[in-house]
Amino acid sequence: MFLIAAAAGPALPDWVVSLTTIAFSNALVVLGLVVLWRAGLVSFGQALYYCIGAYIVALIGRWAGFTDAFALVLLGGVGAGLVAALVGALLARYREIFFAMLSLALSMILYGVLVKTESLGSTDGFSVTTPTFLGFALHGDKLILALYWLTLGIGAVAALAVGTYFRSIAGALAAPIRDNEIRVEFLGVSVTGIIHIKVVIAGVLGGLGGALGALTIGHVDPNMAYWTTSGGFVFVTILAGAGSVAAAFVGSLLFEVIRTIAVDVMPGLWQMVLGSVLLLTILFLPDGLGSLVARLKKRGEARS
Amino acid sequence: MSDILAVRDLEKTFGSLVAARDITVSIPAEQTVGVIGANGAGKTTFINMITGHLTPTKGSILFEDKDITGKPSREITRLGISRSFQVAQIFPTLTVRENMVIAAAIARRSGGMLGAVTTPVHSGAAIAEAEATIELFQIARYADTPASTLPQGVRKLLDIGMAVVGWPRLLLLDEPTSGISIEEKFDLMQVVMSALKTRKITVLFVEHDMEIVGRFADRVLAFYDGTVIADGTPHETLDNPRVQELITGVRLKPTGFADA
Amino acid sequence: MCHARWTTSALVAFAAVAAIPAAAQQPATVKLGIVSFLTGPAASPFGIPGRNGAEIVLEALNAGKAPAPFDKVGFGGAKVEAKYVDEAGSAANVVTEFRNLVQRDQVDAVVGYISSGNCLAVTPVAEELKALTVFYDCGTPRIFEEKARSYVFRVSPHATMDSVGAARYLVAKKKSITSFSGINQNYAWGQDSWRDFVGAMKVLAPNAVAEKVLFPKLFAGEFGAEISTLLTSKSQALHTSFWDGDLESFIFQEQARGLDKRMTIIMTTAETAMWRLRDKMPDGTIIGARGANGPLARDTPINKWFHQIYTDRYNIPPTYPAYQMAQSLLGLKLAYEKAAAGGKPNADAIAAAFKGIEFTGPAGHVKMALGDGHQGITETAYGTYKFNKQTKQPEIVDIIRFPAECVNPPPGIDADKWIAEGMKGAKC
Amino acid sequence: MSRFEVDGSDVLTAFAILTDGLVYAAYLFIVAIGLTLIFGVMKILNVTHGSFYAFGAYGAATAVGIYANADWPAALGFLFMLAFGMAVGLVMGVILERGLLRLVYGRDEVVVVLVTYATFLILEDVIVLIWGPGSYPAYQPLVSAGNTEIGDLVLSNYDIILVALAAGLAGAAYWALKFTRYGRLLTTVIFDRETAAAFGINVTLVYTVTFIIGAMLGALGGAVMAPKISVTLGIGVEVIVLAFAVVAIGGMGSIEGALIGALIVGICRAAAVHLVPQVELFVIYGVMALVLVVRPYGLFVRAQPRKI
Repeated sequence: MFLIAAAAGPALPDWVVSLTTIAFSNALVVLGLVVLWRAGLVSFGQALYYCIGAYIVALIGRWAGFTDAFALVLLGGVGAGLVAALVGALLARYREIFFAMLSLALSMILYGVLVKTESLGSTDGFSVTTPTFLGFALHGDKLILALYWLTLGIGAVAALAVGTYFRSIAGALAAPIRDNEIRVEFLGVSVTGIIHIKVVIAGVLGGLGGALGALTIGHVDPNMAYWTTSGGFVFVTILAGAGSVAAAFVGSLLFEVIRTIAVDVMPGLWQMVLGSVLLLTILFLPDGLGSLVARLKKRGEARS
Repeated sequence: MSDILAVRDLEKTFGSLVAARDITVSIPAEQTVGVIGANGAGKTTFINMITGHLTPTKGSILFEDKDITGKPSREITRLGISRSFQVAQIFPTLTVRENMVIAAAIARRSGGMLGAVTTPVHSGAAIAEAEATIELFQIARYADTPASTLPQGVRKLLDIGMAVVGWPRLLLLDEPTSGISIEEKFDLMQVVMSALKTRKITVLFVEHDMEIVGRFADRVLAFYDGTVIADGTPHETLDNPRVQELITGVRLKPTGFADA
Repeated sequence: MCHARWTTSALVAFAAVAAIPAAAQQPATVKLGIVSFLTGPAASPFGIPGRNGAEIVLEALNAGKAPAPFDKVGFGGAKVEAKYVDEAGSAANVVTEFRNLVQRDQVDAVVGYISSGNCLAVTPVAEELKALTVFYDCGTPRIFEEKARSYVFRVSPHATMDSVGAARYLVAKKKSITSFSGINQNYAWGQDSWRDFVGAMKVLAPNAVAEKVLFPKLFAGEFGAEISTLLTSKSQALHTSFWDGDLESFIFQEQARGLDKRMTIIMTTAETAMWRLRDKMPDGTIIGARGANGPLARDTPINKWFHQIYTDRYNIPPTYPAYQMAQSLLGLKLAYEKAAAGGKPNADAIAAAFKGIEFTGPAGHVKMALGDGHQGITETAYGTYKFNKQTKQPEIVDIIRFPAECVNPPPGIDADKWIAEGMKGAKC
Repeated sequence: MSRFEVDGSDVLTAFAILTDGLVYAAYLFIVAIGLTLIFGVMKILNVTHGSFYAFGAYGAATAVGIYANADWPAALGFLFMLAFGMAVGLVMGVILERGLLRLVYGRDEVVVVLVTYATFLILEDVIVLIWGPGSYPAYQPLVSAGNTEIGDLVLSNYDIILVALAAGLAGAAYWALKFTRYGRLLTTVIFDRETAAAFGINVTLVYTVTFIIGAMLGALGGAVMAPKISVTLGIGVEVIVLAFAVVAIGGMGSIEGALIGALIVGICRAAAVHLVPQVELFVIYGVMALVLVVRPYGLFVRAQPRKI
């Protein structure tokens, strides 16, 4: 999937490439939400890590003048991961709506802090210095393409890593934790521990997504931590479904396409379009696109 | 040889309520111990304390001469004590095989949390272990059924199987036959007990049906009002007048404590 | 394998989307992207008037009905075709939509943006894509102070002018002011407005103290506590850069508790609200319009013309966003025509022509004096609100005008710095 | 929070903090009660609550427009406004519950939250379709209520009415839950829905009625606030998170929790504005995070340990 997309890159018009790049950087955040969702957890504050990743990239560029895209993105992921490890210790004790609410509160606090920091342009935010790639400074469509490939690369690695994780014991414990925590404990595993890990993984992915987003958008602002941003990510998660890793990417892409077409066709009413899409997905495609993919698979196997 | 489990004057109080008091019991390896007593006599409290679900207010629990008093249940499980539940505790959205495989994988994993992340669930060993246990408990034909749709008896067997798949040395069964029709009870216990024998597991099971107790236990503990009032071979215990008066009295007077 | 199938189909979808507009391309016209809030809280006070302003002006231009020197049909004879896009959404959305306009819809120029955040987000992209862009309402001076820009222009003066003008008017009206307070929304616009205002007051009335400094959350809606603190203060004046929702909420709530009887309130953007509030706007309030716009504009023929066509169409007088849009479009038109000597000019040619251009629009004389000829300055004006009981019409009385050089920093110095250093070189 | 910085000597400030806190708390409570009721009974975190608020406000504004032209006595106008707002809530409640939520009962809690989120997005644009993008002033009731001077401080009588209304609402809710048949029914469902169902309570009916009541309360919130605010796009969004915070602090599904939560937030915010304006932005989420850390389920809800 990624290879095809990567190969197609140069053939596509720039605006499609950058749109896809943004979609796929969001997909990383969504992937994190999928990790949580499998264990029955939903975070309404995932924008916290997205925003941290983005600001890390922007601030390093601004203060240290360090601009290597690859390193910056990794730093974004690590930074967000550390924060996740920290707050995860707290979050891991919560479930259901309370997990969602606490993560929401945390992200809103970050939002408040950033709004208060006038030195960083408050809600106006500030622009991200153009990244370099292993020392090469690129411009125009080359830059867009480079970011596109970087995003695809990191996306692919993340997808593989998460896939392996799903097949590990900790990953496989998602459903059991959702089903019956007590049994898990009596099998000899710490549920809190497993959830903590999930929070950290989701945090790292969120950070990576934010970092890539910041580089692609070229601008960061506190809105990246606002609850509506988190809402958007959860939105895509539902659209994609927790079924497969690929769904997260396809889902984000589809979401961006729908949004941009909606804005194009009915500028005044695009929220309504998005809302309806979400609603219809939940009603008629309960397990999201992932399930659709699975169905296609099944049909394919049936035929052969 | 030394006892596998040694419990000394164990006590558990909830506020003013005394759920268990001065319980002192030693169990040698590979013994099968039945536990009888009316509801609220402290049987489950006793098991919950051994498995770390409850922390004793007083007293000590030694497992293979290690003090495990008040340890979290997951640690105790890793030390080699596992349990089954009055209400089968299984993962309804998974199939029987998946239930068993994950239990096996967890039991076999090493390296704590990191191990959990790095080791795949579907390792050959874990699968083999799971299949073996499924065979052992004779639920192979349900292997691919989602646990949520299993008949009561199979749920119980799966529940116990998941406790056994990790080769525990001590197993505590909390009312293995509760919710099972009279007809099935014996066959179920037959399956369970022979399975446990082949694995040389020391067993402590709570049971209301005296015939089953008499049939399967080498030794019987009688609980009343939070403490042990009789301890001996099935015969000794069941013939004990206090036991008959207070617990098995059911037979003598129809409205006994057991139903109260 | 089906993942592949997914991607390919997705890509096909794109190709389709990409193709549609590309096909609908005619060379004879000039394509403009007009971006402004069509949804959300900023739509009714700024976005819609801005869009209406664009609609009405472009119509007049295409009909060749605008007064000289704007009487050429459309842009240099070519009809102007506008595409209106919603500014609402995250920076990511805004940037994406900007790219779509430039690369998918192939517009010749983008005119728009109200939020300073969005202007800052769009600027680097515009520069990178070499896409001619004219910001019409956003206020932050940072755009042209952080870096020299080549393809980005702003005809409307930046927000510093509003705060400095407000301070000058206040001091002119209340020479003996000893204490003032401020209530501004807790986001960039509010913070910047207050910073500039306080700075200007330090220079103009050194012994007046800023007593209460309040920053309620954006769209808080409920200002009871703020009003109480102000009631218990000794201030003679209150500065606010509130707009629309919060502004009206604040006005209703403070009037119910008679705050405006205790102190004079300066509202730097209240002109957008006065036509709706009418007698609910407290008399004696000092009102700004982010420049000599609307009722503060001079009574020139071109202003009469704009005011006329706008009011006829929307039966409400044009507010400052409409003026800013008109000014921006007219400026762009002149630049375009100046560059259009030989056929259709490209972005570089227009940009070169735009640089440092001077013209007189409905809101008065513009000089692209700052940011190396990319940032306009105009005179500004403040006045005092009065609801005329006879005519039942809002009025703005004792207007004071401040020349451009009096309220804008000279070229080459950042606004903050200029104020901090005592507004040196201000020609009043 | 910044409360311990209150300077005892400054009586006026203390008084102002108290009154402002009460007014804000009243506002929060009226906004939150519907949300917590719906959550308590139906376990739905209802994002659409924001739309109820918005529609209530728009409805009220329309009503005010009507009676302002008909120049009725203020009191009558006020009641007409509330009635109109709640009527809007009623209609929406019926449509949403019967037409939509019914379809997703039994689905994952979070999925239902997203259903309401989607509905909220749609309704935001429906507002534009019905009322257009412009804002609606509805100040008449606020003005006609007049004000009261206390020392340097001037209190708006409308705010006093607001506090009274909130108090009345709290009282009514308490009475209804304690002493009416339906109320006791609700309490059972809140306490333990399985048993309730087992006792043959018609849970579906309870749901419908509850949701409608919740919707009407949400709309009422918008209606009473309409005169104080400029009724414009996006007022719903702000309310949602605010109400969520209050409910989370008090404990989801707990009426008294909503009351206490509202009071805490109200007083804290007022104190912040008067004493340390810088922190105003953080107060609500600060309190929320703090409470959740200490009491994961909020002040008035305990987690029941699972029996094995």
